[in-house]
Amino acid sequence: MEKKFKPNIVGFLCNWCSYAGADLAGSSKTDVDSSLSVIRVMCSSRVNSNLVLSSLLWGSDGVLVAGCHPGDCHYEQGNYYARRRFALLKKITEVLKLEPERIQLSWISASEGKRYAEIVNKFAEDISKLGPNPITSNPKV
Amino acid sequence: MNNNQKETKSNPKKGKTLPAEKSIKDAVLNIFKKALADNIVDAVLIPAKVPDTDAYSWILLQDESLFDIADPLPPVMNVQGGRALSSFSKNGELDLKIAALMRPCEVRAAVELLKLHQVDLDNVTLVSIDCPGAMPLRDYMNDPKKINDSFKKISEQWEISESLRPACQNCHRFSLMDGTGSDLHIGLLGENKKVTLISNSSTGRDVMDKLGFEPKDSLDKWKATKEKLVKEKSKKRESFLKEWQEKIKKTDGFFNELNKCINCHNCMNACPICYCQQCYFDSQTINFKPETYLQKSKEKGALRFPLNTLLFHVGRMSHMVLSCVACGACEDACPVSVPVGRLFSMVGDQTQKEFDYIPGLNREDALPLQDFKKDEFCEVETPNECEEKVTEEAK
Amino acid sequence: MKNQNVLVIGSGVAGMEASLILADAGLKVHLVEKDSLIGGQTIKFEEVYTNMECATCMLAPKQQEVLQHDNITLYLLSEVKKTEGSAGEFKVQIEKKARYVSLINCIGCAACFDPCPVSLDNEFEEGMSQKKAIAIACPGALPNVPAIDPENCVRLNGKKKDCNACEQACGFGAIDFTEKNETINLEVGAVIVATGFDQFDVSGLAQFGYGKHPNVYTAMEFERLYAQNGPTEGKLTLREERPIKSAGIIHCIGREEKGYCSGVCCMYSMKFAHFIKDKSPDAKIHEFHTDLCVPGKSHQKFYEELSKKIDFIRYEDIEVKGKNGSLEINFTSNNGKKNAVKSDMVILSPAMIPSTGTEKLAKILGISQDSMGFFSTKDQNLSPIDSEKEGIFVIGCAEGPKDIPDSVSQAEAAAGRVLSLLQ
Amino acid sequence: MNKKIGVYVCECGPNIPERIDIDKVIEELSSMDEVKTVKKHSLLCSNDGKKFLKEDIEKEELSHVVVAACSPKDHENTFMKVCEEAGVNPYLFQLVNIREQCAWMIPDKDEATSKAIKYIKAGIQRVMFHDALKKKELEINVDVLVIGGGISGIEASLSLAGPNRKVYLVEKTDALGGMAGKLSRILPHQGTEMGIVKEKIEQVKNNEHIKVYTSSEVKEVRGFLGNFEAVIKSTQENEEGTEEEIKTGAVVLATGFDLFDLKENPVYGYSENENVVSALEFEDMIHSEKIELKNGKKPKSVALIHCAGRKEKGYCSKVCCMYNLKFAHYLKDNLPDVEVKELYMDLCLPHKQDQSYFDKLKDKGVEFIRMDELVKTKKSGDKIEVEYRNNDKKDKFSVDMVVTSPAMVPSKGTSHLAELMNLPLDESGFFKELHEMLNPVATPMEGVYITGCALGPRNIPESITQSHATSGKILSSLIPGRKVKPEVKVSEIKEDLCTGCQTCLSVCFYGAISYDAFKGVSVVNEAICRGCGSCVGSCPSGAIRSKHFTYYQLYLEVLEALR
Repeated sequence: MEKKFKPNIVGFLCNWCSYAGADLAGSSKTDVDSSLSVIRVMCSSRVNSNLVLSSLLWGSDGVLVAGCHPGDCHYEQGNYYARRRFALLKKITEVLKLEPERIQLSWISASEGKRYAEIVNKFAEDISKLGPNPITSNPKV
Repeated sequence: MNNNQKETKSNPKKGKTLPAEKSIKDAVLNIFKKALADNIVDAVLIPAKVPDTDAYSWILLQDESLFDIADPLPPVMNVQGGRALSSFSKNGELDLKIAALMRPCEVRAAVELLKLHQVDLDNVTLVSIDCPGAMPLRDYMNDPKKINDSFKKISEQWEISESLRPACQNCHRFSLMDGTGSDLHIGLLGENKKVTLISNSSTGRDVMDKLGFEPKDSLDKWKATKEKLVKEKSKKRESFLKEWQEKIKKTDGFFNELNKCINCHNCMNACPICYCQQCYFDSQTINFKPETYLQKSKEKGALRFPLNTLLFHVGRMSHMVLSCVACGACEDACPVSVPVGRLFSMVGDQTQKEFDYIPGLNREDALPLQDFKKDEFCEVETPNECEEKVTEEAK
Repeated sequence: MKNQNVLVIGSGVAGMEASLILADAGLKVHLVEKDSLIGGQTIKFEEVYTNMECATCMLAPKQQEVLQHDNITLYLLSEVKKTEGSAGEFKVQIEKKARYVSLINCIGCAACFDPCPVSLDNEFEEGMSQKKAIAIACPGALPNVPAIDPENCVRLNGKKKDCNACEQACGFGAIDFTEKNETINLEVGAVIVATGFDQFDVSGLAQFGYGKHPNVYTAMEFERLYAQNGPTEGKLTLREERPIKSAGIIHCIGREEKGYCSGVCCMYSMKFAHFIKDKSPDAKIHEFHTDLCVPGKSHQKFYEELSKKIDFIRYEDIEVKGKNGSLEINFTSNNGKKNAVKSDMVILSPAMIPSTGTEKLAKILGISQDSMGFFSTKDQNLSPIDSEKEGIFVIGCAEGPKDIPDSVSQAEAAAGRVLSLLQ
Repeated sequence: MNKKIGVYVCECGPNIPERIDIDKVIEELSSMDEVKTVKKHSLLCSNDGKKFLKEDIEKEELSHVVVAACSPKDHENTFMKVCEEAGVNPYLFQLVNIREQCAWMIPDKDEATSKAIKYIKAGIQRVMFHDALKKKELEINVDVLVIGGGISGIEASLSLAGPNRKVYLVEKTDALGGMAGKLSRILPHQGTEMGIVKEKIEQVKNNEHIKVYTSSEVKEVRGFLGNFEAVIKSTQENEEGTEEEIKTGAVVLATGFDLFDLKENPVYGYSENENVVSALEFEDMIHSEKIELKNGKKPKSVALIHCAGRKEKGYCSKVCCMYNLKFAHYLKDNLPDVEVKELYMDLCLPHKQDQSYFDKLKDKGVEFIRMDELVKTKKSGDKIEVEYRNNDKKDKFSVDMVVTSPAMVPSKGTSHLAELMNLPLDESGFFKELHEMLNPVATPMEGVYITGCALGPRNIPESITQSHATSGKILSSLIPGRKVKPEVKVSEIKEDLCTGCQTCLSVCFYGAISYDAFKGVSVVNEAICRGCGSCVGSCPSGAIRSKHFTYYQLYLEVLEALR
């Protein structure tokens, strides 16, 4: 690695809370690490293992799933299901040692622009420390 | 169903012991012959040896005379019983009373498929049987005679033999216990030259009454022997899990195991829980324009084909592993001997613990991903918000 | 009533709800707001009891709807000056103050704030932070367009006639110093009054030491202190930036003076305790209350949960003293015993009172106020939102203290009454 | 590729150029062969910006449009309208957020620029696979079914019924009026005589647009906003089984409450003391103007006990305090020398006029005693001994008569009805509102509304208000002659892939999905679906497609992100 490794992170944000939170981070001119690419979905419950795993196995170095805080879901219950699906995925990657720290679930509300920045920057930092996703750089896969 | 559930948890006190002078097989078959003769059931779903071949298969038997090809405990698990049951009962109600004789893992699969609306059990009496395990399909096909003999020996002595399928060597749910949602169970352990019929649900009790089998014989001996064997096999399972955790302690540990995979998806086709019409990972949704792949191979230096092997396995895992009954059908079906069954049941073990769920145990338990609590899994949230408690109590 | 126009006064949660329902029904809604932004008091809250939902997330979609709805005309910085006529044919005169910033051209980039030479207290933040003479109330305020405060802008108050710092900074020609106040005349069929509430002024009550001791806060100050988009960006500290180790929350401030229970203070006071516990779990918290008013399905459970973590004290009388840098709360509890606790912070939960201008508006609309100063209604029991004057409805806290759900219910009810009269 | 995509980059004045090298962006994108044209504009959302956009779309005869500008929250609708005016289906458009989530949060200009390019490319990839979604329009029925003939149901019916709107009012008992009909006076300040309720009942009966069904229940309700079908069944012995099927556009549940059974807890001494009466029984006494003990004598002392069942049920019923004050007033006014004690836990007087009503009582010499807990209520001679605990000390007194105020609990039919219509209940067994704060009378099922004590304890004014609220909701969503336009970005099932496992049914909060047993597949009712995609996330077969957020569209975004 000649120059500092810059990770490629995919972030699935729910339309109502987290995406709005990201907007607020922007409109209040908060610096946010550019390694994360935002993909907007209506609800975190739309994001299942298919989306997270594909992203991971097609080369992203980290995947963030963000939604409304528990109890705040615009669709009442979506994020509770999202959390269960994520918990399963997290466990699988743990057991198989597929670097579980590369996937993250966070709750970010529409008023938490600052929190959005903090979470993304921290995540990007952690991933940079981890280095590139071995799963994808590994010719065996 | 409600009392059914209670009973699967409680352990039955007494059973009905039946003589087996001629052979265990005979004694077992007699139960079903009687059930059919007395019109307690209209048909029996049971493994059978295809005449004039070495092949085994399932038959839905209505003609008594065919019982002689039936075999309650074949040396191999050619098709997972749950799958067999689903294949004819999934579309619409079954108005035929059926007794299905299956291995405990097959019964558990059937119960999971019930929750997934892939079987109809309303008219089905699930009968499980103490299972000595089964032999690897490939070994059997190579030398049926030899394998038959060694299986005979193994099943008589209940030996945890290296020549059994790995899934069976490590199986601690081979008999009636928490983890078997059957209505009736046939105990072979303990007494020799005897089989014991045990009711495990109101449906089961009902059938026993109709058969005129009053459960008054003690189960102590059966239980004692069973428990002993369970301990032994549980220990075996423990060490198997440890061993595999060792094997997969580095990131590439897992795909080293998968390297041989030729993406034939036999594992998925053999799996009783994989019930989809078409597997998501066979669908067009994950096929893209050539340039995408050229791009990728450029980035990585080389791109491996067939594509998405790892995605398929981990993805399939994320779809079914919470219902995995560790039957080993997948591994049996793998042409290149990927230890896929062991991998899946290892993951199954730990994920199911996470959700405090035992597949096939309780027909009333909701499937983990169809349910939620408001206040749970805070440990998977970042930042970890375990302190933040929702005031409403869990749903 | 044939006229399909409706005037809604006040754009708080009640005013917005009523406007949206009527607008969806195809009526033309004229929404008058005296402030430069919409959302009322609720948008000042970080979270609302009992489900602790984020108020901004909850309301932002509603605010956007109001701003984008074809059937809603919004008059910001505006007040009703005159009304005449009767149900079905009210003639209304509105005075709209100049904003000096174009709602159409401005895109809310905030480039104009820094250059502005004038700093002043931000009353939206209860004076706990500074803003410029051209500013938005808080991040995320909607519409996200600043307004110029003519009293303080040196250009407009004539102190520095040639100042055009903001104009310079604006890339959109959105600043217009020549904008004038205008008078708008409308004809509407019905009027919905949703002017909300204010907070009882606690500085009159010496025993609580508000104003004397910096760490005695009012409820609304605390709401902003906790808010992510507030002056401290949600960081809970005392004025001198010390973390909070102990806090006393005193209910029923001004209840005696006012002669009524505001119905919501108990709950939001408990919400505060929940907040503090949340941020600093080992903080020691006392809730000083008289009767606990926790009506509502989930409220008592919330209280029971909380009472495991903090102390509830039933007081008969109470006083806040400064004691070497910290505060001391002296109280007599209902068993007659005198006692005292030290506390870093004291939060006062004051009664809700009619919003300023209620009296003036009552005169303008020709409707009366009750003994407590809120707008009075025809029959407390059977037409709880009809004013004595046909065609004028009173909703939300303008009618009396109440919580968000009850305000929303009344808003929807007012819409219901109007639409029902129309069919 | 015969698609003609136009990309428009908005500078948003200085905001975007400051942080993003727009010319570089344009250069990069022009090289893509899917793209027909790339242009920039200083402010697309301005009037001349919109004009420019419309004209250029027409001039270039574009099939798809991508705008790179601000957050969709700001101007997605604006530009969708422009597309529509320019003859491009508004869903063949994608707004790429390069302001808030790019220019404004990435300080380094090169980084921001390449980020913007990524985002826009993703938008281009995505938009090519958008479907030209069309808004559907559904005919609606504007009539309303009101279940429950108490004050809430009556009020709702009266404000809903009109020349163009029929109301079907179903009451399970043989008379309208409900609980309120049993009360002597409505609170507060005893002003309102209950004659009013009778009047309202008359108004209902005389209203040609309201059809009343007494001694009837609703056996079945199916459908969605604007299109409900219900079966009303008579429960009268003589005409057993008479059923009527009706069609309506909305349903209002006003099923009221029942009272906590005082026999449940011996401390209230209800069953063993004939002179311990429930609040409702006391209301009857007031009605008949006979406040008497069982032995016919007038009581010399009466204890009014609040909060019966509050601890058991876990909530405060809100209204008991006030009607106990009403009782005290009545006693003092009618038996001047009677001694009255009020035994309460917390005085709950949440409405502005409540406290003055309470203050007046003090002048009449009513004794208020606070308790933490009622210990027992037992017979002693011909008196009743009441023992209670306050703080740590116990105390007791004796009176001739005890009036006990039981908590309000969900009415009997509630859970059955909830099951019938698959509506959620809260922990206490009352109906659950769609949103505790902002949607207090709505339910997950659009077109089904709830009012009054079916939602939990509340007083009459609040119930009436909520009834008007439900009519507000209904009158604004069901307008004669108007069609309803359901959300178009909804889920759809690919039948050939669906295996009928019904996982999607279990995760859909709105009950938008049903199972077609004949075909063996799930079916989405697009009129109910809100498009959250939870079902899509739950389907292992990938048999559910969320329009405008399909797997493929999202994957393309992912792939671009990973370039």
